[in-house]
Amino acid sequence: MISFQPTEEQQMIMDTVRSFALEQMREQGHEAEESRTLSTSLLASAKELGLIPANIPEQYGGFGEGHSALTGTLFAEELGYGDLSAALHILSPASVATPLVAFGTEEQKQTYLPKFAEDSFFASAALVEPTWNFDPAELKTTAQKTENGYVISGQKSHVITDGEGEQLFLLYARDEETGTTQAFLVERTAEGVTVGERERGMGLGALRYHTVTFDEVEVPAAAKLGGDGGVDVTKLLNYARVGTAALATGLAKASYEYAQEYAKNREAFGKPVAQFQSIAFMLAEMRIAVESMRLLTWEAAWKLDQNEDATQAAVLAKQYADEYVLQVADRAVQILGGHGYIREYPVERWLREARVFGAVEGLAMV
Amino acid sequence: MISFQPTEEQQMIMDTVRSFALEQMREQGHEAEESRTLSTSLLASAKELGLIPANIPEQYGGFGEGHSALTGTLFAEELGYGDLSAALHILSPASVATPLVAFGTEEQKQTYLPKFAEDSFFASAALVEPTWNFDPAELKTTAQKTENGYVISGQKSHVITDGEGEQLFLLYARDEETGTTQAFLVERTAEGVTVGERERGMGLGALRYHTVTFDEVEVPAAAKLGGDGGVDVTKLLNYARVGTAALATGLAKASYEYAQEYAKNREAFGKPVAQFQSIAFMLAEMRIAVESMRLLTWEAAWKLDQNEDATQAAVLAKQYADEYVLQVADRAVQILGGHGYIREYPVERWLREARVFGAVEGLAMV
Amino acid sequence: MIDFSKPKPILMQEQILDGIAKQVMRPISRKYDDLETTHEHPWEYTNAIWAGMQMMGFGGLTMQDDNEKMESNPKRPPLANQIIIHMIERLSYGDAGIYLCTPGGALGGAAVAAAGTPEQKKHFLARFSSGEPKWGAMAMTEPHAGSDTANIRTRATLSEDGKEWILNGEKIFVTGGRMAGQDSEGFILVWATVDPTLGRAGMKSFVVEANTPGMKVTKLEKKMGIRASDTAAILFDNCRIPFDNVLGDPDLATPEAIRANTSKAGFQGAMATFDATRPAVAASAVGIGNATLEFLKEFLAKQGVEIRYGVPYQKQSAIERDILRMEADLRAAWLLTLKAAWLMDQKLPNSLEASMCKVKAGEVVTWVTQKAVEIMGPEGYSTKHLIEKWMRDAKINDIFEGTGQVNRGVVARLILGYKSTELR
Amino acid sequence: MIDFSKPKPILMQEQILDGIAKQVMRPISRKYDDLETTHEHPWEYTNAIWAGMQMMGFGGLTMQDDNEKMESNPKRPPLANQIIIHMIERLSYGDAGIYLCTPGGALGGAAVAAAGTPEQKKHFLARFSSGEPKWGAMAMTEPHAGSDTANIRTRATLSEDGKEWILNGEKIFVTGGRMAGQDSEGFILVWATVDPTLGRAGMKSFVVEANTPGMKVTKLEKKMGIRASDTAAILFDNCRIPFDNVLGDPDLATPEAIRANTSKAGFQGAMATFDATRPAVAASAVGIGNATLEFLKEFLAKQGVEIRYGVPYQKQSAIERDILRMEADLRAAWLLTLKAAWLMDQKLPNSLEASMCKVKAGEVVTWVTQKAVEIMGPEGYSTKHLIEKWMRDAKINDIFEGTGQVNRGVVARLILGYKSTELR
Repeated sequence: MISFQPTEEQQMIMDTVRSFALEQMREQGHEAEESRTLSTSLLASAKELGLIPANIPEQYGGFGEGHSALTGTLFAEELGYGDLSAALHILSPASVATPLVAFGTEEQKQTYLPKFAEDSFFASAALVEPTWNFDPAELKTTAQKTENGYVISGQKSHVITDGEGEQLFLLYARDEETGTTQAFLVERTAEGVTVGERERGMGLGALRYHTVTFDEVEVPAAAKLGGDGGVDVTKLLNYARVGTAALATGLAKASYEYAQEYAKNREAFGKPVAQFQSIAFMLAEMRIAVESMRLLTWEAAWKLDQNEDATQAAVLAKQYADEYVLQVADRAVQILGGHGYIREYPVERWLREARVFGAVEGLAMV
Repeated sequence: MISFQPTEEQQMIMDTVRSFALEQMREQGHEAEESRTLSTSLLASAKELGLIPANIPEQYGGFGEGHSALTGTLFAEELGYGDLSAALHILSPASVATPLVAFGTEEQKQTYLPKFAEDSFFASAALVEPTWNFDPAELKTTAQKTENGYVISGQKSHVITDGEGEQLFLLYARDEETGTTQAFLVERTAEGVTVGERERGMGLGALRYHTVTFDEVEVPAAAKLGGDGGVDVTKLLNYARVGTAALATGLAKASYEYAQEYAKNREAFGKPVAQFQSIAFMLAEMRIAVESMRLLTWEAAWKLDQNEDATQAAVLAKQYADEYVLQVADRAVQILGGHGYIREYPVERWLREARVFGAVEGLAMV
Repeated sequence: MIDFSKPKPILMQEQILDGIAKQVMRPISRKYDDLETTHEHPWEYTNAIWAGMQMMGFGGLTMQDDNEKMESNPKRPPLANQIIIHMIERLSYGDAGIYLCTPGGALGGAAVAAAGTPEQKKHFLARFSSGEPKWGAMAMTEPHAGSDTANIRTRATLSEDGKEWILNGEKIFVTGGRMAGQDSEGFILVWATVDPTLGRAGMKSFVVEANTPGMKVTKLEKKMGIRASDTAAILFDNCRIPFDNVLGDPDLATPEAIRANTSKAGFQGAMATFDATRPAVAASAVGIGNATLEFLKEFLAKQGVEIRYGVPYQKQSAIERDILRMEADLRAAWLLTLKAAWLMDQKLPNSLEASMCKVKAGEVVTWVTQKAVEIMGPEGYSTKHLIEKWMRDAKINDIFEGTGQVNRGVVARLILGYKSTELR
Repeated sequence: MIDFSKPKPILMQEQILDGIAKQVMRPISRKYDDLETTHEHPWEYTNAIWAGMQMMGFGGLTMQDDNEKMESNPKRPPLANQIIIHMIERLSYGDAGIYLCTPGGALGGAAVAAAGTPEQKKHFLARFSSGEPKWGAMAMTEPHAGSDTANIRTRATLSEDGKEWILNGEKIFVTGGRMAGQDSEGFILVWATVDPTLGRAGMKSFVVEANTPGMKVTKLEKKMGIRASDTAAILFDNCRIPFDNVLGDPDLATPEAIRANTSKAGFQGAMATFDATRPAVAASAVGIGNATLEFLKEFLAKQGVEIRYGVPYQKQSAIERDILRMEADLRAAWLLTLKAAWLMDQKLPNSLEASMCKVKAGEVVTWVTQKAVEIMGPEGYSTKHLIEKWMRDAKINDIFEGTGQVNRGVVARLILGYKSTELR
């Protein structure tokens, strides 16, 4: 039966995360960007939201009834609505936990999933490679099968870290044996792993992400996620697609709402600028964009949860979100005019952040 | 020295053709479309404009000082501003005359150019092929060299005719000997030439154009335009590009002007609809589009006249015109609202015609 | 729970309609497009859909009416509007011009269902479910009042004995006006003012039975597309109709009663109608878009052109990129439409969503069909395929039931909380 | 005769400027972008361009001023505005933020040239051609008056003895305000009202010499892009300037004289300034776009990606299609800009063309740079190339000197023949 009504539980999650987004994430966004540091107290409170434990079954230390991509997108939209740098950091462990829950062997689940409840534990995906036309289906990082396991070599970029501490990577590489993309659990401390300098981009100044080199890193056979069967990387990429599309929806919504409030309060020629069609119609289109980004994302996530083939829906939701988040953020700047170009107002930062969606694949997963 | 000022002579041509366009072409546009017949008196008067003789040197029966693509685009814009079906018919002989002047052997010029002054003479290019992804660089029509000349086989579409009468085709085919696209002068009466049924499209109802089959048509070696050297087909395609871009500019200008007049006179909510930003800003953008289409076309034509490499400029002008003529015509319909959808008003026809530019290459040449 | 699975009644309906679309409508698409000058009625279709509708258990395409029927059965969830938009999508996928010839109340019926009294609904709508096919239509636009509906000049005056309304005025762009007003035992719902000095409050809607003396179809427009459907100009020259034929309580419709009441119920009736009809137009737009995209993809597949999903932009072809955009945009338009219909079925406010889906769908189908012609090149422009027709049919969806601009205005006023005096 | 060949002076200038752009500006682009917090002046560039300008024979980037110099030589055709826009294009191709640090009168100089008396031009503009580098700036925007320039609150009152104007008010978004008002012997051209009851007629512009007591730079904005250039907030607190420093005949600038005259010359002066400055902004936008496109194409060539011209859409890659659109759009923006400048050199009206090129160039450079980042993917987003910076620099061109919306309004009013009371 068709319905656009979240469950009560989902609604509660959305309300909680939205408050967190508005009261805590939004608050620190500007300062975090300028100082290139996320507030540690913010990250600590974020753990209390329980996003990741909610997706981990009880027997592995979580309290979840199972993973739902749809619930994940509801969560991610609110985080994106708060602050994108913080959102990506907060979601980072999910891009290891979700594949573990979906494809991990019993042993892998027992070994790793309980760690996600530990305060000092951090995990992230090592998926993106530093090439302009990055294609997850054709990775340059390779995993060679050896007698005892695999030897992995390659370079990854956009790997999120939590500072200098220990960390678990879910490293994607081309499995030379099967010719498919597979995922491997690799500790930051493993020999051959070098975390390079922190990367910088046009936006996401507060997010700590690095180029990481894997130089003939030896891992045991048990490090291959899903054991012999491996993972269905298409499904994992779809989780990433709906997750980032949801983040984009949140960012677009933030931009739209901010511009709308500004336009209602800013006067020109004797009336609020929102009373001019050129501004009002832009706002109408921004609203339509946000609403449709969300619906496409929901439908793709729902298909994933139904175990239907969701690739087409997820790809379309992602491409649509990539395009419209940029358009909405750009128009928000335009509506603020000169003030939109000034860093005191958040919209210029949101425009810089909005561009990351079309430029870098696979930054987050739900 | 940079200048945007046509010469006095060019200005005179523009004024003359514009009057003809407004007073005669525009007048019969609707009726011609509905009856699928161009007014014969219109076509007769068009000859008096002297477009083609102006490009033919005196010794070959014309009165021109030589061919100028730039002057041609000025001419074509005004024709497109009048009525596109009529414009394409009127320009049709130019797509044979221009290549003859540019590349014809002395003999070819002497044989054919004087005919263009004859009232009953008609000529057209046979370039387009009935394939969805038509590419002039990869023609399917072939010309095989024989002892005495060539045997040509293939099918062409969008070949303009003047009824059932005699007609000269400039037939483009892949010269199997050299692997390049070459042009051949073929009479309609030649054996193996079959003019098929008149074609129909979304627009251009008044224009008579056909699929023409060439079934092992034997032509003498002298039929190959330019003799052994052949033609520089790139240059000819560039003439076609600037010519059609100019036609598109004219059509866009007609749509823009019509919508502007309508918007100034149509009232809603107590004032002309042009006083609403949503309409006024569309008109502003339409004006900018028309102006920039024209400038890109001028520059490409100017480069052609300078014998500079004009391919990039011509391709860009054409692609830009293809896109914007459609946008401008679509917005004209939108501005007229319900009336824009009714055939009594010309804008719906212009929208149907506007789409031909992006869909069919090489319909006209200057 | 957020859920995108189609309910059974819709799945069942879809099978039947898909068959009618492909086997009945498509084969006659070109014929009735060409036959515009004679405006012959597409009986092949009408007979087939009329039979199909009886089979599916609801006769006549009249929106809210069916919801109420359904509600009488508590076991059935409220789906009428969702069913209707699915129906419209599929029939428009068949042929958008012929779809507009579907028997039923159409906009006229929707208006009665939205603003009529229970007796009026029963009295005027029953005809659409049985007997011979009949049509309803709505007459709102006038030569000098397009989007400015508050400026309607058609006048309704009471007869001296107070027993009849007398209509005088001219209406244009009445979709299906000839079918409803002349060729069947249908009716035309006419918007008129009972007193021009009352502005919007004076606006009322009147049911004029087919072939009522004084009502005359004066012209059938020749259009860019949707040519199978008639678009009529209708003249009302001292056209007399019963007092009870004004929608709502007739005693509240007199100028005196309106002055005493100062309600805007009349005009708000029109607005409520839009909440149902705008998603309907959006659904039709999506149907045309889906037909186009399906045809295009099959065409490309035959040419050996593959459309891949999940390939980075840097490796896509221009066509792939565009097709993906077309698909996403169309799907977005559809989901917005679905939500607007779902809200209505839930009896939740949906004016914002109704205008949002209309804006999106009208714009999307326009560009999708225009792009499809471009992709197919000379084949797209030719009348040998239907793509060129679909481009012509598509454009009306960005125009009728409020242009894209009018609906952007509605969306803007609703999100900004402005009255039309503050933002126009 | 329609002609697109660049005149010799422009060709000569281009060689020098291209060298400065590539060898002087590009190597310091990132440095001064990062150094925003300290607002250190890019002397490497200033010294080089200052020398270059002396070499090219015109000192200081002050628009119409140079045209008049040229006119004094009858053998030279009027080219000043064309030269200037070519200069701005090339320097912005180097670095748009650093370009804004070019010594000269800038907008302040342009305003003096457009609205000053011959004596004022001589008096105020001479400084820019010799000695140490100096800067001019224009202060128009206020915290509560952005595009609504007629609503300026900064007040100019006459001193009791009538010998001085006393300015009070606050200006924001003064491009180069610190360089002009504090760091060099330049000036700031300040728009103020001599009597708020007079509306636009009461608006006048005043030359305030650098470091005049009562004028204070209160804040330097941190911006998305063009960070090398300072954007100042300036407070005028009983700032006294000589009576003759009001542009135009000072005797006509008093409230009494204005009332007697009821001319709008003051505000029209501002509008005339825009005729020169909007093409200047458009040229800067095109420069950024050209830098982006050149870099992108070189980058793609290194990756083995070919951009072909003349291939049908059906055979193009997504990137090819986009690059061709970027090129066409940029070229269109440039030709519109060139025409606006050419008209001005011909002393023909160009307000329409000035706003048209501004609309087009502002929009084009925004999308071209945004698209370039997308095409280059992770490399585009990274600070290791300048592409991401160019996207940040680009956006201001759709905002300052009238946003895209303001300029669409200007175009619309001009083509429709409406006054601003009829269309706003």
